[in-house]
Amino acid sequence: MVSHAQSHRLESGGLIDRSAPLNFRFDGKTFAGFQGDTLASALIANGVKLVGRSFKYHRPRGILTSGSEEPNALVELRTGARREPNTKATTTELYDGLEAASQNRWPSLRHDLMAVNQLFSPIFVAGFYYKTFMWPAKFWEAIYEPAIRRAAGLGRAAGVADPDHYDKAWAYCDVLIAGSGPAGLGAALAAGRSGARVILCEEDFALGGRLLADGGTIDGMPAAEWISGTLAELATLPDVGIMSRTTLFGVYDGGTYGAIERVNDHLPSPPEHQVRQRLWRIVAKRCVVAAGAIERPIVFAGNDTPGVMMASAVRTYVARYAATPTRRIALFTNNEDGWRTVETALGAGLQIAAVVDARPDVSAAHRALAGKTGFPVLNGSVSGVDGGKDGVRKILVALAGGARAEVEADGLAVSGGWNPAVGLTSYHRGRPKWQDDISAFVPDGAPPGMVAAGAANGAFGLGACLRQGFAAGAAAAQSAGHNGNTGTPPVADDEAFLLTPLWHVAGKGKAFVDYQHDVTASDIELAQREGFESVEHLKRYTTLGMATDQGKTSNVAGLAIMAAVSGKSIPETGTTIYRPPYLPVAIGAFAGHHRDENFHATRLTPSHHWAAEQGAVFVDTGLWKRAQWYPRAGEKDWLESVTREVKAVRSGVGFCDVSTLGKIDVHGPDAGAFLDRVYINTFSNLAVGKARYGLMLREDGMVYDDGTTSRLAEDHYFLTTTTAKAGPVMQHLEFCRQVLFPELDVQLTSVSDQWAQFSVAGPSARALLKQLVEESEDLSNEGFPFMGARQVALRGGIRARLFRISFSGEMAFEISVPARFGNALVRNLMLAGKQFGATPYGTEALGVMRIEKGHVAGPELNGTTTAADLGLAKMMSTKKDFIGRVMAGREALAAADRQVVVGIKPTDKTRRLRSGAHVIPKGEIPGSANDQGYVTSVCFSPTLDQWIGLALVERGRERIGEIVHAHDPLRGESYDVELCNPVFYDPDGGRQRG
Amino acid sequence: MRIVCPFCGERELGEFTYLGDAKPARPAAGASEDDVFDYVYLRDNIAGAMSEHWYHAGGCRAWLKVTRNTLTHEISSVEPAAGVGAAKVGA
Amino acid sequence: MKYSIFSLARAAFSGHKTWQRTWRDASPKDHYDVVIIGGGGHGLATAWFLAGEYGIRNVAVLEKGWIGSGNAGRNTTIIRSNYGLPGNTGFYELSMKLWERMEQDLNYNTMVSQRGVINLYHSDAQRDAYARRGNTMRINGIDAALLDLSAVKKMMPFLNFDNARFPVQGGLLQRRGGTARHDAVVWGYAHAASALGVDIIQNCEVSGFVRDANGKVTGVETSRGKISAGKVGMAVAGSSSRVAAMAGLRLPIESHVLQAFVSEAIKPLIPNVMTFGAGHFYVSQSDKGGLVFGGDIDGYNSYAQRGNMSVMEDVCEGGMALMPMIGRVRLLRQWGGIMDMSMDGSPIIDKTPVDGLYLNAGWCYGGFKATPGSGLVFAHLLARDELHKEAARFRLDRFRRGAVIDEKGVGAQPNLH
Amino acid sequence: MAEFSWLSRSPLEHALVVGAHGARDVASGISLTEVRNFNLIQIMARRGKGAELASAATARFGVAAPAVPKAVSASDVTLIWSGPDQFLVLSKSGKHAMDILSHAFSQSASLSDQSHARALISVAGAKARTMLAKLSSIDLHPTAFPIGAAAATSIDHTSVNFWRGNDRPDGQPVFNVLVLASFAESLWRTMLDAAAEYGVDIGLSEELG
Repeated sequence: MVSHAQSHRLESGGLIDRSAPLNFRFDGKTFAGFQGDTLASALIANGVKLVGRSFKYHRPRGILTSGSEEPNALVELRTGARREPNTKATTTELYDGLEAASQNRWPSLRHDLMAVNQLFSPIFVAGFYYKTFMWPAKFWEAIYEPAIRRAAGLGRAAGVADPDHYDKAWAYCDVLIAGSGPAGLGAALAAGRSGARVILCEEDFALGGRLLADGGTIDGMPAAEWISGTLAELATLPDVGIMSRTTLFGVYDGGTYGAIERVNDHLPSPPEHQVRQRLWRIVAKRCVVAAGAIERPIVFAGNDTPGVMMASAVRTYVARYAATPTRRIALFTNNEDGWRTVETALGAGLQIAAVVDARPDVSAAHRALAGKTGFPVLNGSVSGVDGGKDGVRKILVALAGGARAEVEADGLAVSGGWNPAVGLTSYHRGRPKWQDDISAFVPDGAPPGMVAAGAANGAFGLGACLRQGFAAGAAAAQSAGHNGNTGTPPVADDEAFLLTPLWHVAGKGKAFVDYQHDVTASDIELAQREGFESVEHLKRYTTLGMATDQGKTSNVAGLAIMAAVSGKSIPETGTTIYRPPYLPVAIGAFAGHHRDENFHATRLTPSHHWAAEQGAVFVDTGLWKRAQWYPRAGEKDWLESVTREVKAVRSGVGFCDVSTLGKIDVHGPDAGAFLDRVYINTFSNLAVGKARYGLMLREDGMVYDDGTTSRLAEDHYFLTTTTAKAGPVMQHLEFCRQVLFPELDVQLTSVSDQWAQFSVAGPSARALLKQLVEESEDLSNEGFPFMGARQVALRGGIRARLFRISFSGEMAFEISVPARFGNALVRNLMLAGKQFGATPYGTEALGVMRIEKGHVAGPELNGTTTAADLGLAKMMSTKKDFIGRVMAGREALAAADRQVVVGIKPTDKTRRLRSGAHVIPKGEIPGSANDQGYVTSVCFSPTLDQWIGLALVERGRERIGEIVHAHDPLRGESYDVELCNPVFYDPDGGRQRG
Repeated sequence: MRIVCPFCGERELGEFTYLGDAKPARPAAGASEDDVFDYVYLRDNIAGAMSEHWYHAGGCRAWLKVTRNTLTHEISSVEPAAGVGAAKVGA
Repeated sequence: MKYSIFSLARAAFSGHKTWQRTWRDASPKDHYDVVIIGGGGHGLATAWFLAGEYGIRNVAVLEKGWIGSGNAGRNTTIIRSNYGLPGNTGFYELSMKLWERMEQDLNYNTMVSQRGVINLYHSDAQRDAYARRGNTMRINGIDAALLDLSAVKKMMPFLNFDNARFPVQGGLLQRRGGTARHDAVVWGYAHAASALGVDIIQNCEVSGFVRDANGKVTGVETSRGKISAGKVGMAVAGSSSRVAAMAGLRLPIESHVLQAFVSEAIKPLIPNVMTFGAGHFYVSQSDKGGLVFGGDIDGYNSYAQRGNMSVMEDVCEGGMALMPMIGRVRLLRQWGGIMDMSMDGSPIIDKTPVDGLYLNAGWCYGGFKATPGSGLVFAHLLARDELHKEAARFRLDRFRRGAVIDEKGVGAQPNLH
Repeated sequence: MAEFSWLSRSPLEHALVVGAHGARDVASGISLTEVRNFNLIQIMARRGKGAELASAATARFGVAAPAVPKAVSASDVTLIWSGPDQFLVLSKSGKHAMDILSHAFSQSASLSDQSHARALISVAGAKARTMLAKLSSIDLHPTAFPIGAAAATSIDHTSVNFWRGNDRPDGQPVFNVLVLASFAESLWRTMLDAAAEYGVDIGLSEELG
């Protein structure tokens, strides 16, 4: 139900759909608007003037602009989990049921108690906080900072997970166009006609740019007609895509552009299966920036009073939205363009209170209009505004001759000229150049492939925009290789601009440069006085231009004022660095699909779903999900399950999916020679049918990775890596092959996903496997000795690779089958092992057994250990060159006092160990000087019935038997441990060879 | 950034991984510790055009020598590493 | 004029017309005892310590642009001393202790905010690595606490505990860690050093070294003329290789770009500094209300001071994975700084093989938190010609000897540190 | 003694449910079809053996193996370029299996069986390009990626072999994706999410078409 009429809506006109009325709420009050409104235009149509409070002083603020440069009209849009703080009312499309609330005020927008800050404004000048809040020191975190933090910030984020979805997409084109004003549409016409692939992005939901408000005549027809004709023609071109509600926000290397499409922000919530927003990566050969220009305010006292509005915004609200921000309006301009507002206002039946024109010579035509209509034209400047939160009452004018005047008005339109939107062209750290005739910065060069056209390039006339846009579109298409006939360019007249620069009018009271951050002209003067003259210092000291509007209305005025007080020219003063994004973009959009469970891909092992059926608990290992243990009913904790699994292996047989290991086929006549160079030990002499443990170093001499590599044929090795290093090792080996040793005839292929690989371990492993293999296969110790590797035939018709290798220290095999048989294999292992009590075990039991056996793994292979640190120095061949050999010999890597791997066990057998505890000599007070190492891996050993561990300890191997102190202040633990041989179980290896 | 892989054509940055300056050459077997140290640790760290090793990890897995300007990120040439395309050796 | 609430109130009566320049705008003299190249936090802090701690006041800081225009003004403002390896541990704690008294030392509010830094862990292996690190910290007298899941939930109930790809299991907390206002650190040191007589010379780019017959550096050539110096210190992280090359030195350093991001200002949302352990993302919220966040370096050598979009996506993915409540918060600005990525991820503070030339470099992306400590130890080196005991391992020859300080364990591959 | 059966199980067996998925209020814009059984052999030329391999391949398959990113088909096989000096041989189960091919190319190439290392998914339909634009960074415009074009690329940070097959009889394009088996289920779900808004027909083919 519409609560009341739209008091400030014109009877007719505008691009709103009066047949589609919409209800919305602002600060709890219900209003009505129409399809085609923005929140701002609908608020204006309802006579709402006060929409927000400023950041520091909580001054009442109204709507200043009609676009994405808006500094004041920021709201919390939507409610609950969809609440979006700092949303610009000026670009928020109205939808039925829209809810918005003003922000940064308490208890209400009209009665904001935080406005008490204004009383302190004599103290709260730029940078005041650097000079105080220092005493006493403890008060910063306790008192001052929390108060500042609560007061600062604008809107409130939802504070709960965003319920909407986002995605990201790639697009390609020859010519990318930013903006659909006359220059953008002109560029699209030319490029499209020439046959190029074209994408045009427009941030608005309607196409046409300033034409939508300012109209004009193009090719002899009204602008609206020309727009629809142009769009109709573009629609016939197969490779021209027009993306409205899409902002081009950045340009990156290689012609990659970032754009954000607000797919469903104009609806209360996205339809099912659809996203809220989509991030586009657009790869374009050429880009035409036709992003227009932004009208700039003039800095004068009271310029932030609600009812003071940019002149172009007044036109937009009146002409495009049929909403009248004011009934009796004054205009303050320093250029010809501002006068258009008079025409628009008169056309809509508004009263003109006065035109204050800072230029000495106003044209005869304007004077004639003023005479005819009956409003005064004052040569001078607005020096103050009398008004408050309910709007403007009176305008104070300093006349050119020195006299003062007052004008009764309920609104003031201001035009200080226009600043081309130079963001995109400057994002590769280009600096725009100053153009005197428009007193504005214009692009000076641009990232490769990009060119600016139209108002974005400082050409403000309609005819010039069309000409430049069309020419840029044609040239871009041509340089992208498209030479089709571009036809006739659209034609229009050029309006005069005739600007006399005016930045700041002296006067009593606060004159705002950056509305949102409450930076005043006197703040800039103070900054200069204190030496913050560089524009980057100015920005950082005063926070000028750092608000959500990124200084779109304030930066140039700010540096103009700095230039004036420091006695430099504006170009000498220069601009700050322009930084993307052009408009703030939702973080969710940059993440796209990659959140929650989809943050990263998930890799599953061949036995994953079988393990899930068994109730396995899974652990993330890189991207893999691995079975960590298999709990059974009645087991009270993980330790009980793991202990059972270990005992089952040690006493019978168990199996574990080890498919996550990296697996690489190394082929070719030089495969052995190649491996000799990448491993510290020798592989060229490995017999076919044999496996060998190998260790790789980085070139800096530290251990890189380890694994077992088998020779399956004269020219075929099967190399395995650790799970964690599978990718990096493949890359490293390809580097060795392609870059370091190109002379070798060797080929590498990852076969990690081809093979399902299971460890089958335990005294009954052989017996189990004998069930599974064809009878002819000899698995005896003689027929298949320790470190054997060969193909075997399995019963039921498939072949497998069998390796007699052991990580657990038991008699063990690893068996590989093609991955799609992995699920069958695990079921068949259960079947074949039933009579032996075969038990599936997870990574925890695997870890327990490797610690019992003293095998090093991830915690010891931590990138800072040498082969000698790990006790593997003897593997290092002295007869050949290999990666890392020379650097491993450096003095500090060969030092006697290095921390080396040892075993540890608590002197109190009942004590639990923890990784990360440090090793301190017994009886000493822990300190940096006696911190001799740390515990890397621990487990409860079911075999030894106590906790055991591995540690890296200074001179550890010389100290076997010494009692040291395990110091763990983080967990409040401290206890004695004995340094021991790291091989706790079957040190002579009889079981694995047996 | 986009790199024109000599085998795959132009691809986005995410398909490639970076190693670094391609100028240092691995000293031959028997080189001194000083020479290897220089190879492993010291860099010209050029501000300007630099020859670099990139790996087309997310594509054809070729190691590439890319000449790229470190001031502008502009790429002026891309060549395969010596051992890529070895099938044509002697042909 | 001393800064305080009283001086502010007094100045208010005059419309703040009485304030002087925060630091003197000096022109170069012919000679200084020490010339420091680089007017960032490290260079200015070095000058302040030289003047205040070591009594050497005839000091110039040369800055090619405006002070703080390099990494001092582009970082994510985090301070912490949660390092795990000898060399780093003591040094960063020295620095942390200097942060804790900085405002009083400098009479400038640098907004040191000890709001806590937490590194989240997502696996047993990560927990163990943090336990090792936290115990190192405790053994060295640094505060550290290992939090379990319930403690993390209590402290940060807004993290994704329900459907995360890599669920949070706990975290390593340093309560004394936090943030400081980066620009204020630069201005504060400039303010205090200038008051002690140090000349801060902006828009003065060094173009070469003046060497005597023995090769000793005796001064610098600059865009504002030749300046002679008893000693020359370099504190130009990001450009170290380029400046060192003027003296014929090659360094174990590559320059890489690191991006940082800030969101629109919002009311307080995130209380502390957080690091995601399963992706590249760390975040804090500035006093002004913006979420300040970052991730990994872009990964390739660069002097371009701007980043690529893929890294921005990667960082935001990490952010959304960790706390999906930030989906509708908007990213406001993206920028890039050039890091001196050293070959082991740790800094270098040492004399160089060139007599008279001293090096402060290789800070990777950890330079900001080191600012006061770096200033002190570099001043010590310049004043005494010996390494400060808390920086004794940051020697340039450690790479040759193999005594690297490699916290990440990735070796001589700068883009992985 | 127990009898062992060796049922082959696709990595998508758990996740794939034949039928409709996603939006129902639109005409289905995407067909996602898994092809279950195939032989896939990677062939890499040995050093200096490029020419020898090329002639052996032509002799064996009746078409020249692609030396640039393309997929070429003969009656019973598709040869897909997978990198410099290498290509994949995709065929119906048993047609060009490892044992047979390793014999044929023993002098000129190194072979690795990848038949179980990948899942094969075909993406087709009017919205196929729109949906793939969310996953793939490759330009799929008909002029940039015509029928027979192939790419070794990445989807969702996962390596894939990707090529465009012949259009469907209704004129809609068909794109084929070979994805690593361990990633297959994860990528499948991502594909379903990307396609849901366009309406999806999920299908299954036991044999290579």
